[in-house]
Amino acid sequence: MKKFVNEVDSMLREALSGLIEAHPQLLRVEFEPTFVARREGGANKVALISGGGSGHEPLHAGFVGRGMLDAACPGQVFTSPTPDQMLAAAAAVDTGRGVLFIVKNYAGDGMNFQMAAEMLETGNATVLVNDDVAVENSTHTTGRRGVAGTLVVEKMVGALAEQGATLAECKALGDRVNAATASMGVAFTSCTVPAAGRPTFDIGPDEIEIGVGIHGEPGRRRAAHMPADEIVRTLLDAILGDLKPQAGRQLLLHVNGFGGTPLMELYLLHHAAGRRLKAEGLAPVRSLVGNYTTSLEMAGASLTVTLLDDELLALWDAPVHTAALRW
Amino acid sequence: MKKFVNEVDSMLREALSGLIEAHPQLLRVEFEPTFVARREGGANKVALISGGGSGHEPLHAGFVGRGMLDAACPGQVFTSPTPDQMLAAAAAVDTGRGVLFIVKNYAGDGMNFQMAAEMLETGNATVLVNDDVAVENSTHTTGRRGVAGTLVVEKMVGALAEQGATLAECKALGDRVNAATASMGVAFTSCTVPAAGRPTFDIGPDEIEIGVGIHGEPGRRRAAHMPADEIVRTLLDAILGDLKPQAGRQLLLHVNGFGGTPLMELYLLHHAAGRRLKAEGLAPVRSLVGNYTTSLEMAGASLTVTLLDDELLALWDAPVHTAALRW
Amino acid sequence: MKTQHIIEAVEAVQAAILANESQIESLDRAIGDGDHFINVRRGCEVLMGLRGEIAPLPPGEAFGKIGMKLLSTIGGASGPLISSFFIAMGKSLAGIAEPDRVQFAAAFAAGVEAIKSRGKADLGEKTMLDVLIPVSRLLQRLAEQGAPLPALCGQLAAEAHRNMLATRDMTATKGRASFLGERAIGHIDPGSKTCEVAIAAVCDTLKEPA
Amino acid sequence: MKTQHIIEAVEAVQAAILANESQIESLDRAIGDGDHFINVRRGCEVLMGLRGEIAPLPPGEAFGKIGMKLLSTIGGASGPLISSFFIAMGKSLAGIAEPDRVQFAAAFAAGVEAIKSRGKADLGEKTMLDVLIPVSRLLQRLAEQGAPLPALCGQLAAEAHRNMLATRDMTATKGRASFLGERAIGHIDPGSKTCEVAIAAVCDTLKEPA
Ligand SMILES: Nc1ncnc2c1ncn2[C@@H]1O[C@H](COP(=O)(O)OP(=O)(O)O)[C@@H](O)[C@H]1O
Ligand SMILES: Nc1ncnc2c1ncn2[C@@H]1O[C@H](COP(=O)(O)OP(=O)(O)O)[C@@H](O)[C@H]1O
Ligand SMILES: [Mg+2]
Ligand SMILES: [Mg+2]
Ligand SMILES: [Mg+2]
Ligand SMILES: [Mg+2]
Repeated sequence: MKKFVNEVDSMLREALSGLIEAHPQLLRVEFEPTFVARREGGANKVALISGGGSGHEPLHAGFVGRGMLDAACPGQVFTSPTPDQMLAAAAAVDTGRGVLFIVKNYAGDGMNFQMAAEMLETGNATVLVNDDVAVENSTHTTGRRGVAGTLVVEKMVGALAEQGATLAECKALGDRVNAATASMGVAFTSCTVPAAGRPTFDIGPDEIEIGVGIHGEPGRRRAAHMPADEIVRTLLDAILGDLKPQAGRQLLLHVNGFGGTPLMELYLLHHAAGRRLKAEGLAPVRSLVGNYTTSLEMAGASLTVTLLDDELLALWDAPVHTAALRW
Repeated sequence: MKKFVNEVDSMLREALSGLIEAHPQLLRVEFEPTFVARREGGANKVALISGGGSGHEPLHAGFVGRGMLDAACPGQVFTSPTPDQMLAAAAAVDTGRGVLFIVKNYAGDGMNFQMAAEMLETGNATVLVNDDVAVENSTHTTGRRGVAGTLVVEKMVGALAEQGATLAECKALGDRVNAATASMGVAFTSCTVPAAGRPTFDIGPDEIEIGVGIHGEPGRRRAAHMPADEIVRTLLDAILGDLKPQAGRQLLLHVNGFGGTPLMELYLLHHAAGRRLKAEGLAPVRSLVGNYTTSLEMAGASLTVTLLDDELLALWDAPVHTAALRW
Repeated sequence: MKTQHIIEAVEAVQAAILANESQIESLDRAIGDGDHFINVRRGCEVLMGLRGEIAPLPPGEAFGKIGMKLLSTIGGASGPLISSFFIAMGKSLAGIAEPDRVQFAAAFAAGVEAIKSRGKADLGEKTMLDVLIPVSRLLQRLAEQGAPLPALCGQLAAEAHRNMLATRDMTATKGRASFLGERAIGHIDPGSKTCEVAIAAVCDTLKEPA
Repeated sequence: MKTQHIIEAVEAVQAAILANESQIESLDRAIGDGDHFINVRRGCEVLMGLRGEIAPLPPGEAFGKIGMKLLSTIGGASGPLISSFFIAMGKSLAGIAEPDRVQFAAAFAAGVEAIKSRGKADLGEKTMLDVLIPVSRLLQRLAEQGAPLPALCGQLAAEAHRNMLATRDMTATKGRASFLGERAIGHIDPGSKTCEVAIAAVCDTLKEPA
């Protein structure tokens, strides 16, 4: 395993220290328990807290700042954070208007955040993000995963919270954005969890994993490598099949790299996806292309589509100032 | 070779189309010959044009916009663009105040830009960036390469040009920033040029290349993998040996990923480098961490240090609005 | 039982988990995300450090402390589940200075119930519950029957082993393996393996004549 | 010579370059950035498309057009160099309807001079000049001596071959291999290989009885 690392056990702490040192005006970090929060708090607003296993950077700590999150709780690599982290973060950023947890739908994240919510004495609510259409949804199972669409939820709810909305309004918007958002991804390589020291899965030089998540877990099926346009068709068929947008509908198109795919290819995917969406009579009016919800150094990418209306468009366009997203 | 690609020959065109479609308010692209320019030109300022082989995204097209470049000329992957591209770009963005070419020092880039400069009928000057201290400098050789420090030159000269400075002032500042900037990188893996279809070099599971460039070319020497702190020491020894900063000097520290290294590791490197710089009595007061000057999907990173003074600090802090850099 | 037994069990479990590293680790790489072994090891390590602190406590309080410590240590899916188990055991044994086997079995069952409600899962979903539920039932039955300790331990370990193996043929409906659909078939659930290793290790410490 | 010879030479060079793909490509991967073969192939392809356009032109103009077309096609280090070579040849042959061998040799030498000044390079720097300079000198000598065509062609090809091989032992001071220092030793310069392949291919078309 070749990584920039001193001791595997201190990796997360060193990386978070580096993040904070690179953004001293913007962010602060606490350890024991670990969370990252805005340097300047204080605004009288609903506090947005997210978190999850590390290894998805810049998600979530890179999205802490004005117009987005108030705090992020990073767990060990691919391991949900623990409830004491959420409680400490909440104590640090709650202004009395309540706390909204934005949680990717995994067994571990769900349970850890839920235990924190149960222990928390102030008003709180939780938005569960489950945008990954590679997984079938069902109330009898863990259900769909939260993947790159989480960024869209965090951005839009972040903008609403900044405007002074109530906890109930933020929670309702989060659920609404989540319902309007669908994602699916494909991987070319596995990633290597530092503590494990070897790739999570083996994959041949001409194989791809379709319907992967963001933890190096295998996808829904393995296929032979195919042209970009065909990959895009596979992903968008599933996404549009889920969202069923009406003709003419305005969309946000987010091309997310998993970490090991060059930006050039992500832009190529954006071109292919945009062409396909337009051919379906849809209007991709906003775009985000880059490595935002990563899976360590995994090569691959996901497409995310969010159905827009005037409110969501305005919330997307609202100013944001975080380490990884700024406009 | 697993990449998101339809036809290798159309890759660059599709990627540039995707870039422009993702940033329709910001950028426009022309093909035959190929260049990317600001959507809104018009300001009465010196025109900054850069360019080089593709495969380093977001460099340079991602740095076109207010406060930075006016146009970028992308060549084929790792292949310098041709003079007709620079001439077309110059015709599009020259406002009569002259054109400054910002060129990374490679035989190919130097010659192609120089031929363009010779053919160009309006006033122009060239800044050659050669920040890579892995290569010894000499007037008898091609000399040092231009690598991640190019971003720093483009940002600072971009800010100065935006303020209405003359061509001569922009050229002088570019040379000054270049002289104050030093970089060095290390790679864990090779990259695969799409048209070649296989890795440029082979490397063992416990080997690293020290002193690599950004084209998948081998570095100065191969070494056994080592802890992050030791890598940082190797790189900073060379960088500080070149820049010889006085104690207390303010610095910009840029940790640049080559494409295949997770952000988490880049922040870890930033922490390690910052600690070392402070231990030397230096003051890293500005930071930039991320994949900015990449080498396709190569795993690895470079460190860049720029010695700051009040003018350079202000130019770095000046507003910038491009696809990849914005504040 | 005495708190000293808990400490011995912690030591035995830690050793057994380390001895099974490669299998536990590769199971979670195959149908999970590869961190389960590390999560469990982190839990074991912190419990080893806790031994001095829990030694003077009655078993119920010791379990409660173990649960709270694990809750802020393990993370992932296994963290809240394993913690809930110990916290519930602690509650069940509150005020009992030296619980007997029937009380212990009832506490174990309460722990398993806590996992079920925390994880919203039950038998047959390819999770650790596929080992814990049958083991808990058997434990209660044998404890009530007053089975001799060596026989009880042997049977529990066998029951854990059998049910751990049975997760191999299941598809998962809970946890990370549920994302894989049919592809999870053919792989043992990592959490079940961990529970089996832990149960077998504890049984081993008890089987020996004390 | 006539422009028809240039067209035949273009076709021969294109075929020869393609036939040597793997060697040229691997040389630039070893001590360069892996694009040299693609750059040269792109140049050949565009020249193949240019055949109709240059056919009616006198050789000087044909070379000029080739040079300008390559200048906006190849890119990289080899692009401006190869283009400069043809542009200079074109200038040297301007107004000459059917250049003789001495005029051609002088034009070739002018082309090589153009490369030297564009690339600020000379003999012994591990570049294409290490093939072109000796070949140009030999060509001038043989042309002035009025050597018969087959002998001239054979000797030029041999000279190109020998000097191409000689780049193997050099360190580079110009071009991308200069970044490698001592590590470039043991590898033939890709640009030299390309020139050798091209020269040998052209010589082959000429050796055959026309
Ligand atoms: N809802 C659940 N109920 C019971 N056990 C579960 C549940 N979800 C997951 N598990 C158990 O947790 C194990 C995985 O733990 P671990 O790898 O530590 O966490 P994660 O899946 O979050 O990476 C699974 O093998 C399974 O036995
Ligand atoms: N300054 C120079 N003078 C002459 N030839 C050069 C010079 N620099 C490079 N070359 C030649 O160019 C070749 C490399 O061409 P190519 O791979 O197409 O461009 P790049 O090096 O820009 O990728 C080298 O093998 C060498 O022969
Ligand atoms: Mg996990
Ligand atoms: Mg090149
Ligand atoms: Mg796991
Ligand atoms: Mg090359």
